Amino acid sequence: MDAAVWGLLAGSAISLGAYSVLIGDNPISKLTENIYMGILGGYIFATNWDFIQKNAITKVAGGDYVYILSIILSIMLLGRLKSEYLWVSRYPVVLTVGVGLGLAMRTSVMADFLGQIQATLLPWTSLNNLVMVIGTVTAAAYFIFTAQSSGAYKYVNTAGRVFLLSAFGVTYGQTVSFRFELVIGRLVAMLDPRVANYTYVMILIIAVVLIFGYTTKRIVWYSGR
Amino acid sequence: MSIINKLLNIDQRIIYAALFIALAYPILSPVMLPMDIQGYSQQAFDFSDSIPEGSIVIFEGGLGAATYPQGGPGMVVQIYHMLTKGVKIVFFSIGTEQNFWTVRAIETALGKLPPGTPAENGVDWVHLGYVAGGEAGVGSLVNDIRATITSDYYGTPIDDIPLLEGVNDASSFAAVLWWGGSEGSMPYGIRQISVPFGIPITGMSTTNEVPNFSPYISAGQLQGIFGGVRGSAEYEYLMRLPGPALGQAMATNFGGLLWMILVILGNVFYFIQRTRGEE
Amino acid sequence: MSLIIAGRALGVVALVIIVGAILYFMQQAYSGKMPTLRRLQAVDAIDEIIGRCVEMGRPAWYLMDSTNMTTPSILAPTVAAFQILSHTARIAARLGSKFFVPVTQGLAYSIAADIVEEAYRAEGKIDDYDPFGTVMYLPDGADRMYIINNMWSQRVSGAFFLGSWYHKAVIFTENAARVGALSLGGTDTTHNIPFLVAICDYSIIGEELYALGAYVSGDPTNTASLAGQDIGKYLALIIIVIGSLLATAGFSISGIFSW
Amino acid sequence: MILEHFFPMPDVVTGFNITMRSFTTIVSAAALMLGVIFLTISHARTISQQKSGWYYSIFYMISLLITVGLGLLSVRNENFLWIYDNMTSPTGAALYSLTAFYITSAAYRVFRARNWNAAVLLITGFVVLAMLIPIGGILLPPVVPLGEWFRSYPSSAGFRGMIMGTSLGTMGLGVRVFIGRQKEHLGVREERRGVE
Repeated sequence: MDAAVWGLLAGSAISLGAYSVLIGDNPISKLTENIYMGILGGYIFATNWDFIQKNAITKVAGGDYVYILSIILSIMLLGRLKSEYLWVSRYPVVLTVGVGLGLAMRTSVMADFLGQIQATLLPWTSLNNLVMVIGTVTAAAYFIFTAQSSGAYKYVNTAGRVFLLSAFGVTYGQTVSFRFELVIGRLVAMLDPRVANYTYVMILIIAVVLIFGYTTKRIVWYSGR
Repeated sequence: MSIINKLLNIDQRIIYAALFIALAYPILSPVMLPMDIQGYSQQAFDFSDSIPEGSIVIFEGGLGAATYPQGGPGMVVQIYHMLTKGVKIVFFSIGTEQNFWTVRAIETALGKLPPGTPAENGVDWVHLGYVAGGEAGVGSLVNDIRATITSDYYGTPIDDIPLLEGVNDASSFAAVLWWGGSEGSMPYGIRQISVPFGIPITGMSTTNEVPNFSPYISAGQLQGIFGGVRGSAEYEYLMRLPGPALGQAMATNFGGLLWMILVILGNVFYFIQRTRGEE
Repeated sequence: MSLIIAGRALGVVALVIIVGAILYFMQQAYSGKMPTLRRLQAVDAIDEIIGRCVEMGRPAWYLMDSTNMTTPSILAPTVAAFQILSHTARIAARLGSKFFVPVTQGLAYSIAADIVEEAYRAEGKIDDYDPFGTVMYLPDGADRMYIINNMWSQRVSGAFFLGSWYHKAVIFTENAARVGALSLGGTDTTHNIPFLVAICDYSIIGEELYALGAYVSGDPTNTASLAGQDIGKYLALIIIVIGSLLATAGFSISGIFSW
Repeated sequence: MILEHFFPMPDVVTGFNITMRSFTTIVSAAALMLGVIFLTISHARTISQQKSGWYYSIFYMISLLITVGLGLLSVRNENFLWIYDNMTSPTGAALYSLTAFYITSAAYRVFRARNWNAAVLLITGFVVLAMLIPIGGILLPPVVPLGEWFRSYPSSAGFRGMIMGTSLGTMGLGVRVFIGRQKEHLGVREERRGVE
């Protein structure tokens, strides 16, 4: 068997472990979860270390001393470990949040705020345009919190809520489909003709282990709720 | 306890098992049904088809392990579509994991090309690899490619790549193709490339992201979109290039149907309960 | 070289107006003139939920899901959730309901613990506050089973789902609804709003979360900021209504966007 | 940085901004590493105090050490990539997809038209899902145009209102952070005095 098949097998085994949580909390799912957290933690640690090494440490070594500052800021994050040094960790947080917001603010105002206003300047000549204009106006007005819920605003508020809810309804339907597609994507890999038989064997093994555990009361069986 | 109550309180594991079977069965024995092409997919296809031969497009590959099964087949078709039309492609990815899957999509597409199609690395396409920094990274890349990265994914220095001769910012591109997966990054392409440089953009997102982008489509800021596995399947169909997406789209049938039946049943039982005054 | 990059003039104007309005309202608020916010239905829902818990003698839970405060998109809803937590904890302390707040992130945990302890102290019920049981740290990932199991064993009768909610939304709310808990849900993550609206008895959507936070806390900064943002909304509405009316009459004002 | 977007700026300012941006990416990377350290400390405590289920934490430690070890050798190490492609990402996908099961079970047991809000949501959601699955268009042909119309007009309008609101919210948060009035994320809670 080549590496690709071994890979499919490993993926299949660990996915089955993850899916076994659906039966109830059990040792197999706990084991999977902890292994997963371990390798994910390791992956995050190693890739970010690589990133820092490439983008900060080599630059410093190459004479770009400004980047020492960024390393110091990163080390300051460790201040969170002890509560009396908590204040030290605040400055790097301010920097990250500040720069992120700065970037978001400047593009947001053009593309999201003005761009969307511009697109709503539609003539009231068709039902669709009318729905678009009324929907946008009432949905935006729904979030005006200084207006009191009385008089004409009450109707605007209700209309806005209907439009927002229909928007979320659409998301809802789309999300359901998306989640199914995720399972299908995983199942396609697990039931790949090259490994399908092994997957069945693994399902059998997990079933045997769990049934043994449940019948001997070594694993707590959660009654159906 | 009445029958309705008992039915409503069946063990959830029965529902889980039913869903598992509903999703796995069609993968093992596919059932093919005709399907309509969604308006957004048709729009995205027509736009892609209208990109003139010989022009260069910039292509963001943002699919990860979870989303590649849905979007990957469509991405392969898009690459195939562009290369067979003689459009040159500049790839990049805004994530390390996504970068890996982009390479896989490129290789799969190259394998599908009819013999004789020009598809030389560096001449007909180039993969710039991972570009860090999220939205800021995208902005920096399209404003000055050479200041942002020094070599492509395969380690070739940018100045040795024939395709990128004279290309240093987004004004050289005819279109943006943004295969953004589930990360909701398509607005990066709109805000950083499409709007400032006036280049049309289309692409793909996972199904659940489509409604978030619909305002951009109706505003004309986005030229249609392929949504999830259904979008991939439709692209395969429109290009007459059969692939794995069609079977997967068909597999959503039974799961979706099960879900709809359960919603109807649940609500019917609920109303019966309510009219009887039970809780 | 022009003074302003082409096509972005209107952006500057809009940004200046909005930021100016926010700053103006803040100035007003600090000198004692708070803008009045609309009273949301959810304010009464909090009282009702806690009241019901006291009646039934069962606990009320307050869950916030993701509280990773270094991410700007999570920070804002988390702050709002903290403000509402402070209000809710005081009501719980006053009425004498059992209250439980699991938190999955270290920094947020310490803040939440402070808030709840302070609320109990302010109500003179500090003896009811259990340093180990009222606010509890649960490592992310391990929390799911713990929460589901305990919801059933403690027969929770009131639950709050406020903050930045992700995929756990559907899992926790389903269990809460089936245990029979009266629930209030609210988040600004668009994919999960549908689940909270469909399952919870009371729901607030999107920015209403921030408004509820500002309303119950009476915090001048956030209230003023909301009032300033409202000016931006009025601005947008006026442009849209006038612009689309003019478009109906055959004039287009889209040109101003390319200044 | 905001000014730079709207007004042409001298190179010094632009260069400073680029440096700040790269600082941000570095600090964010460090913050992620710190998160892993915290998690590891909490697992180490679980093991040393032999709390219930402590042996699971040993598996956490083992898998962490293997991955970190391989990763520190090189993140382009073949074994490291193998672990990633074949174990991390499939499990991530599997855990993420678990929600499909919860959604289905919730569909039956709690997604009720208990009030008009939920009813609007259920109906639009139902139509859109029916539109998305190929069989929906065969069983109920009208759902396809209806679903597309929902998605293109009322929903698009609702989201447009929401997008504008969110962008205003971003500006509001930005102003609060820049003038130093939003300190909750720093663990400072001095403004909560306003609570009555």
